[in-house]
Amino acid sequence: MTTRIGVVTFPGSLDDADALRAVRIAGGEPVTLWHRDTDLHQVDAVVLPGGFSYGDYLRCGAIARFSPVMGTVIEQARAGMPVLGICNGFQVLCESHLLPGALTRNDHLHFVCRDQRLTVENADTAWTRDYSAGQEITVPLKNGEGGYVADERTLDELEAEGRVVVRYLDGNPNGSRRDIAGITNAAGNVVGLMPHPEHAVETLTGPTTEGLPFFTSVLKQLVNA
Amino acid sequence: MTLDTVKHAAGTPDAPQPWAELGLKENEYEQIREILGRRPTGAELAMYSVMWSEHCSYKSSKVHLKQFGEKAPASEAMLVGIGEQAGVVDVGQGYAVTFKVESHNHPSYVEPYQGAATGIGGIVRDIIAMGARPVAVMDPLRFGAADHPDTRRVLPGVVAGIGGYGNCLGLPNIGGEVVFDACYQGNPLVNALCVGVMKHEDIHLAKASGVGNKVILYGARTGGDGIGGASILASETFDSTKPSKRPAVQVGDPFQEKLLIECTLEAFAEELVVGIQDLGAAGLSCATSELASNGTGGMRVELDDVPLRDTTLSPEEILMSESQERMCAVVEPSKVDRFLAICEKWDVTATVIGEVTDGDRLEIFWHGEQIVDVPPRTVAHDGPVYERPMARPDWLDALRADAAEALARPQDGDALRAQVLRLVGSPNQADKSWITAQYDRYVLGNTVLSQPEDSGMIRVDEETNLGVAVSTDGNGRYAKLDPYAGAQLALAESYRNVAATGAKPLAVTDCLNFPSPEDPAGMWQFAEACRGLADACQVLGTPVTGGNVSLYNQTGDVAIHPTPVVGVLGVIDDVTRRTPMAFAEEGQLLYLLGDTREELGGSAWSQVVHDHLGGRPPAVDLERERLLAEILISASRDGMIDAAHDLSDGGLVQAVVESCLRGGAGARLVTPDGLDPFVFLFSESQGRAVVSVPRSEELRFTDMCGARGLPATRIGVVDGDAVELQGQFSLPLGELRSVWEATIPDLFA
Amino acid sequence: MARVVVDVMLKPEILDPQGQAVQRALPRLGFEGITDVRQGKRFELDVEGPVDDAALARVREMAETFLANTVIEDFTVRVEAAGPQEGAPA
Amino acid sequence: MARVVVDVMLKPEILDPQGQAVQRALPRLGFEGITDVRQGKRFELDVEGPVDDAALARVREMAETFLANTVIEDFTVRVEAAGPQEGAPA
Ligand SMILES: Nc1ncnc2c1ncn2[C@@H]1O[C@H](COP(=O)(O)OP(=O)(O)O)[C@@H](O)[C@H]1O
Ligand SMILES: [Mg+2]
Repeated sequence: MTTRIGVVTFPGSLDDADALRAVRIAGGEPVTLWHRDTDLHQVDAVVLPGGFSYGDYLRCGAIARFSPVMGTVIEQARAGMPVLGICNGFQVLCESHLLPGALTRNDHLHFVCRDQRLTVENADTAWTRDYSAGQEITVPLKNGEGGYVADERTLDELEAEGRVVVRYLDGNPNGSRRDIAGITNAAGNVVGLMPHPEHAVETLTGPTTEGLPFFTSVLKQLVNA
Repeated sequence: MTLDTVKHAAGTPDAPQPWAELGLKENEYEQIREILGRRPTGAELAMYSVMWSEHCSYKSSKVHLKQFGEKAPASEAMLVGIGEQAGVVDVGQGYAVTFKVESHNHPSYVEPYQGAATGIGGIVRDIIAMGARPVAVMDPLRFGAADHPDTRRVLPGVVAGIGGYGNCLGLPNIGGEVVFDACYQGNPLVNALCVGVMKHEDIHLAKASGVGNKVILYGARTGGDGIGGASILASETFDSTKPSKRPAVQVGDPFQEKLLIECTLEAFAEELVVGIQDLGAAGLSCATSELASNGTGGMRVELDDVPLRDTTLSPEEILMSESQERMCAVVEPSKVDRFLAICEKWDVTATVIGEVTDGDRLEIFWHGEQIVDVPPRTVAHDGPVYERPMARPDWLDALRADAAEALARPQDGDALRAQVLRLVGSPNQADKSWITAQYDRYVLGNTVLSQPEDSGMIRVDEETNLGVAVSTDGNGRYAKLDPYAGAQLALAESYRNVAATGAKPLAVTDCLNFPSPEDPAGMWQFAEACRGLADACQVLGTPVTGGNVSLYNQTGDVAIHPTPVVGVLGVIDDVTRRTPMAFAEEGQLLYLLGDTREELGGSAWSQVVHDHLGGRPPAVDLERERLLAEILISASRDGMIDAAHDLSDGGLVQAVVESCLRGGAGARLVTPDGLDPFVFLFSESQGRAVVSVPRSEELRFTDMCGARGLPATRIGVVDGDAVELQGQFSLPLGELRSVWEATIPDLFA
Repeated sequence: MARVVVDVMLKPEILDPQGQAVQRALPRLGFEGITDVRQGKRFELDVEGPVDDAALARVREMAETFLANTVIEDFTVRVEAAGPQEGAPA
Repeated sequence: MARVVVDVMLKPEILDPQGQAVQRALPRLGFEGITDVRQGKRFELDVEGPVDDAALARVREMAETFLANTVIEDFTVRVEAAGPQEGAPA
């Protein structure tokens, strides 16, 4: 039985097709989910893709957080279903309070698109088991509001509990506190990151294929579960 | 104020009308009265004035543009010819591609962010209206002097606007140009190109046929944006002494446009659409008259049904409004409900505003009264056409006599080295990644090549790896010296860039940015460029599928360089065979393809080192370009070369430096016999490229070049971490990189 | 019809790169003596019916749950005379 | 030290996609009765020295030439009691 991974399309989602492709290349069964739909169609995990949901007007991810589908996603995530938020998806997860903190305007005020080196610090989440802790990878980064912020206590807590999943290497691209590129919840099923692993799954179109393990990790986790 | 109805107009033939303020000439106003057999109503006058503006009617350029059709080479690739919103090209496997470049020059000077953003928005809607899914954008840009304070205002705003709109729309930016020259100071050129892909059976055309079919306006509500913008902004010289002419600026909503793309494509997929038209310049005036003019019947529109953002708008203003992110579709009555449901799914406002009638008139009603009753062709297609006087500029001979070949040259290796560094660090030749890093090049996951590669390349089919490549080029300095040759050189460079990546050039789009057509010298430049481009397209077998003309690019009497920008589209059967530009493999052999002559007129070297523009541009040899392209394509297909980079402004040394920095490997070069090192490095002779050949392929490659008669000269080897010219100088990559990368951020960050 | 204004500002401890960029630019433009700049958002809401305590409470809830992200932002709510925004000084 | 506030709003005739997006979202969140939303910017400037007419004139010039883009935006300038921004109601 193949594992069904849902990818939500909000109005303004842009990297949904890429996330579906990454799921397929990883060997999963990609399932399209629609923002107005509260039913998750028996998926085993959900990806919230990159883009500008609802134009990212007001704040990135703020309007998407209140869409019907997110009601169910939040409920299921709390019950342990793996959820990955990429870029805009990460912003939605923060706005939903499934992950702490928030993402703010890049400190240099420009949109930045570049190939970003990262260290995978936590290789023990639903989405990172196929990496080894400390592994260095390069995947695309592209955003205008990717600066991760949280209060000091939250940051300390994230560090102490090993919940920083990926960290920027070779220079902080956006002013993120403590070079944080992605984090997880305490249970390790919900992960959000600004860089785009779904754009690094084919040598032809990506800088590397080092984003693929995000998608293979969750498939293994679900098969073993 | 009483409503100026058709009846009222007929009864008040002598009422004064502001035709001059609306940009019409007296003879044009008389022509309108003749067509209608009475004076036009206010709404009719608004429609004619905006549709007969230079921007919409091409009244000065039409007679010259005709050549693109008349001289079009026979090409099996053309599915829809020039004349539709954008031409359609067959790229094989049942796929068709449409692409077009358009200008948004004046609005981008007034309000750089929104001007550039809505430029992207407009060209993308053109592509959707053909039934294609937009897959990539490009942005050829030209600004005033890099160190001028106003460039600091305009460039960051334009770049942010293009990024802000394109990124939010989810279209990868795969290339463009950034050129600085004082001639663009008060008149930057912001051109935008979009590429779309569809299946052959999905081609849609703008026409309203079928009596009783409904006209549906969908997308954003109509507001007071850019009223008169099309006619006043684009047709009259931009004159800073008349601030009152500054029109309201349109604000773009890329999110709304993303929804328009999705709902339009869904409606196409369900075959709900008979005809479709985007709303661009001249808004509803343009959409209704063009749809009706292209169709078989007439059209009746109830203006009261147009959803408004600003309820105080007059009917004339509603007709002229250039509110962005709107489209107009013609739909059979039985399919209207389904069409509206799709719009509802995507949160897009959609309203039936009229229907196709069995008459031959476009009739528009407001509050139950008829305010427009016109033959639609007279508005949309049969506008005035001018054969404007032309005169070869009197300064041209003196300019051409001032040859760049006579300029002082570097006398030794140290001087060469210093000038290479100056060239590489000059704003036009420096690294543009501070700009291109603000653009998403990854979205959609099909970008095979993007900046700084010679052309952008997009995978069209994931199963077969079919792809397309596009490049845009133009050199205003060459065109100033010789507009006929300049247009051909723009085409040649773009064609060469496409071939350098391994794709076969198929078709051309162009954006002709020129000064005032009312100046005989400007008109002559325009005519020469059109003739040059049409002639060259004939030789290269690449038809012009569409494009855009932007005239009146001048500030007062100061005209821009004539700047034809040419986009070439190519096809590649297997994108995994693409040729990148990076020299990366130590030990590979560097070959220079083509002939190098002493050609420095209009060159980057003459600009950077001597601030000079004079003489003649490099010679055009289109047969050579064609041969070079064939070699580059064969070599890519058969795996004979690992890298290729075309030679253009800056000559050989610029190309080698770029390829070395891209791959992180150095090059040891030897000046070929019979060439002077300076000419070897800086000449801008055309029809050339530099390639990196694995040693195992050398024989096969040189045999092929020999057999086909293309000069191929071994000029060195990929090696070390410096660019070295034997016996002259060595430049460490680190030093080159820091000079090359610093310039643009130092100016604009 | 009444207008309620919601002002949203980043909390003082959160870095405000936009405000900083403005502040850095001012001396270059010849404006001295501005010791700090913060940039926030202003929402003008046109409210149907009377702006009584109940209505204001609703707007406050709207601000708290939606218009502001209270993880990083503070907000204030106040009533303003409706009507068009005062024009820019010529 | 005094605080001067500059409010910048899009001119009424200019499309405000941000405000529209907020307004469209409100009913979905259960907030009814908001007939229009416009979103603008708020700048808080801390000014050295007295905020007299001369100082205000300078801020107005700053707003006109820099903080607002008067092609599409209007602005207002006013003095506000300095001190930290009033906290959000808990
Ligand atoms: N405004 C821009 N937007 C996107 N890409 C750009 C832009 N300007 C330059 N580029 C890219 O940078 C590279 C170098 O540009 P250029 O020197 O003009 O190339 P060429 O000389 O080969 O035409 C090309 O890949 C080009 O597409
Ligand atoms: Mg090139």
